[in-house]
Amino acid sequence: MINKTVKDALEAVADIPTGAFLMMGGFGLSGIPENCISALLQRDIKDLTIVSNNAGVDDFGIGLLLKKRMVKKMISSYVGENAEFERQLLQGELEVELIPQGTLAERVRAGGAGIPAFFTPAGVGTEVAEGKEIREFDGKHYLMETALKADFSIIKAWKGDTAGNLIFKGTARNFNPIMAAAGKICIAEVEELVEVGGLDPNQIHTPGIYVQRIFQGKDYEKRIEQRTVSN
Amino acid sequence: MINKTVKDALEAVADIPTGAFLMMGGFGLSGIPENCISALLQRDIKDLTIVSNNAGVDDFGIGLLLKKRMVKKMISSYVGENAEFERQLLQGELEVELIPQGTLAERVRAGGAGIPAFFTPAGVGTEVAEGKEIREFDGKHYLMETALKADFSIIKAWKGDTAGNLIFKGTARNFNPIMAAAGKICIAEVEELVEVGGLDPNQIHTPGIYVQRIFQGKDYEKRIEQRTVSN
Amino acid sequence: MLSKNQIAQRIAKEVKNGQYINLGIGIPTLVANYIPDNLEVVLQSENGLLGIGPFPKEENVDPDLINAGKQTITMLKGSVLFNSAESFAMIRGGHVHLTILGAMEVSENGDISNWKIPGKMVKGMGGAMDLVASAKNIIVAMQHCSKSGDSKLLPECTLPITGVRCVKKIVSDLAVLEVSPTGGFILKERAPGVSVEEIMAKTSGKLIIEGEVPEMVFD
Amino acid sequence: MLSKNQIAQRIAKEVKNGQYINLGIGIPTLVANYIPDNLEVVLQSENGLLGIGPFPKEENVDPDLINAGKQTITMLKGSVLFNSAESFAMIRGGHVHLTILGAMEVSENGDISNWKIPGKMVKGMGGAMDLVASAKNIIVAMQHCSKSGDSKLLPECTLPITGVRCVKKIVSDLAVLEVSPTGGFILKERAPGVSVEEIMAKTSGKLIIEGEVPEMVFD
Repeated sequence: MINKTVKDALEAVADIPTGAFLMMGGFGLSGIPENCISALLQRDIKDLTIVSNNAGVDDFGIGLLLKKRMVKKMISSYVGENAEFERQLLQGELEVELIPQGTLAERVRAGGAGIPAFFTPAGVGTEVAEGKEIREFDGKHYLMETALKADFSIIKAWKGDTAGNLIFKGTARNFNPIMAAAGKICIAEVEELVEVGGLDPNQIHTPGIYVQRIFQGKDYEKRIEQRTVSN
Repeated sequence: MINKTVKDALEAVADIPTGAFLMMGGFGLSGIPENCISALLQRDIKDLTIVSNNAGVDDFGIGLLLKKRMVKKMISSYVGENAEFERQLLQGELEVELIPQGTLAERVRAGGAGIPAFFTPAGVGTEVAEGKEIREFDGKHYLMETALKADFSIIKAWKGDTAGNLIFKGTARNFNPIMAAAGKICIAEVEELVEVGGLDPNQIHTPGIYVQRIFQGKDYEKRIEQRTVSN
Repeated sequence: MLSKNQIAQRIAKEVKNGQYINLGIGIPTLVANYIPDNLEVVLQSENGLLGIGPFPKEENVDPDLINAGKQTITMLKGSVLFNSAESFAMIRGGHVHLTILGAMEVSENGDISNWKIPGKMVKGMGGAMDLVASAKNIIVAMQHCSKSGDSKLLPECTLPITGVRCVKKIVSDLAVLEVSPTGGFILKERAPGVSVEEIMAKTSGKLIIEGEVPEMVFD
Repeated sequence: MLSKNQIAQRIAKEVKNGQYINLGIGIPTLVANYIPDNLEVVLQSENGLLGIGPFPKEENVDPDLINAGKQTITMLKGSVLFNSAESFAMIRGGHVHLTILGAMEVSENGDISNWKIPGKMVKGMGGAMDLVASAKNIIVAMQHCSKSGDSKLLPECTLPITGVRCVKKIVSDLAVLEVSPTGGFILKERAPGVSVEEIMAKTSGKLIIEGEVPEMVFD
């Protein structure tokens, strides 16, 4: 099997240039590539465009990249509660493109799957439809949406093997598998890196063909946004 | 959890009418719904349209339905070696629509996913493109293909639970998961039916939401088309 | 006037056995508490889970298991996990039977606005546009009027729209209303002690009253 | 003239370390036997497997584990299974680097015909149209001429086409040829003992000869 391992996060993100178009996995703060975000903070790059369902919080996740003014544009479905984000947006220092979550997921999936465009009902009759082709199928209206691809997709999995095969855990799966396939170079950080043969071929969520670099991350904080418990 | 179990194959296919539009999982003879095919043979119905990657062999799989003259039309990517199939086709007793395998898979996936149409490069410049819209994206030409949905999708899995969650085995997975989602009613036969809680939520290939009926099949023959061994 | 919990309780009566349901943030989330035990339904979380369980005990909190509102949750027997594309395939493909969500405005032809207020920071539509464009049945849970007293049931939405002609039913603190296929809010039930006149006064869209309007019954 | 195995052996020299490869039925399948041990490559089977292993021993035959030619196979350490939509997502998305397949005809602009002969029973294109429309690099393995002696390297395909302008290289029993981006077959190598004149005579499409044409070297 092809070996995709790199030493660590710093090596994995070493060639990401200023102005790169990135995808980052995660939903809220769950399943985000914590190690790669830390490594990016050590790079002297800026003007990044980041496709990510959310934009982190002020002091964690993508929020850290925003705070360091490394981000030119966010492409997200919900940017949540983030004071610095709001400040930059209102000052015109940051661009934001908001996309319905299902359309975002499908555009990313299409990017990885070689489908340049598809039709979806989400957003018909709304401002999301502005400038887009509308077409009727079986009496219902749909928008044409195009594929999203990235220079680098940066994702986080639970377990991975050296061939890049990945297994996710719980709802930390979210956008990670589809982003893996949509990046020209996919960087995967995993909690546990095993030798090939250490994962059941029938239980792998992301085939290694989509992953170009993999390493075992460390010191995962896994911050919780809404700690809700029952009595 | 919602209980989807039915007694057996006969009950599962009892309401499939003459003229129904069906999908059937499997690649070659691997992962085909053997029990449901046997049950259909006991039904007095005909004029079925069947979407299936292949059409079985003379005396097994969909070939049995063909032999009993229950099939009006096959929608497949490769119809293989089947003398009765060839005879019916040449006699004009059977219609065949041939679709590139990846386009077939994606049309079925789109049917389940609420995507009415998408663009693919497969078939551009060939007779598959006849009558279809061609559009250029990034300098490359693509065909518009539409979604496929079925009245009933009939699939075979390895393990399932009473809520309809399914796990497949080996390359017997093939078209089964995507057809599950593309049938208005999905009938799943499984080698082993377990109670809810008996499958790891993180290892399920087909979520039960797509499955309306499930039962434990029996007497699987699992015929091999090309038994190739190494010395 | 109904409390938020009573709105949720009333909506729970709309739930049918065997349904897959997506609950939005806020009042819709409360609906889960009122679904009768004899109904088997499955709650979908668009971040990738079918079969949302109750909130975890403190010792079972798992940061890798959250709902679409980013709250920590648990799974049930028979739950299943999947990625975001699969999740919206389920929603868009019509496999989720019922979506219950909040709204800022609903128009008399079933348009809904719930994602953007001009002049305020826009946080995004999340999965709302996909849900309202796709679900077979969409029920809105909301207050009948805004905090400033303006009706939220309008001839036309004034705020940017989330989806067109999609809302089937509204349960507000004052009433249960169906959206007529030909336009207008059909008044089906009154909250206990609320008069038809009050509902008429607080509904600026076309209100359709067909005969006697019963009071809601709570078990 | 090369044997089928020699054609496969020559094609194996085109394989690069780290590639994901789809091998068609026939001669392409034989290529797997000649890939040098020092190269790490992964073979994709479009029915849902990355990492095709050797044929099984009799006692390990598993009907649930076949390749796209319906032959029983095995998996390797690091293999992974997936469904048909995912498989063609890989192919269509350009993740499979190299496709090697047979052909009935190839035209001088890289069109390929390999699925249908008018008047004969059509079995279907299987995954061939997806593969040729998508792979970054497509190498054709075939006999230079048909059984009746007609050249299979033509100005234009006469049979129904499988894909347009997609073939990058041809390894036949007589020669290695590249398809020029501007049209024409560039003769790169001759089979041992085969003259340029013979190849010229048996190539009906435009043949481009740039300087001395070396004989193939086999290790």
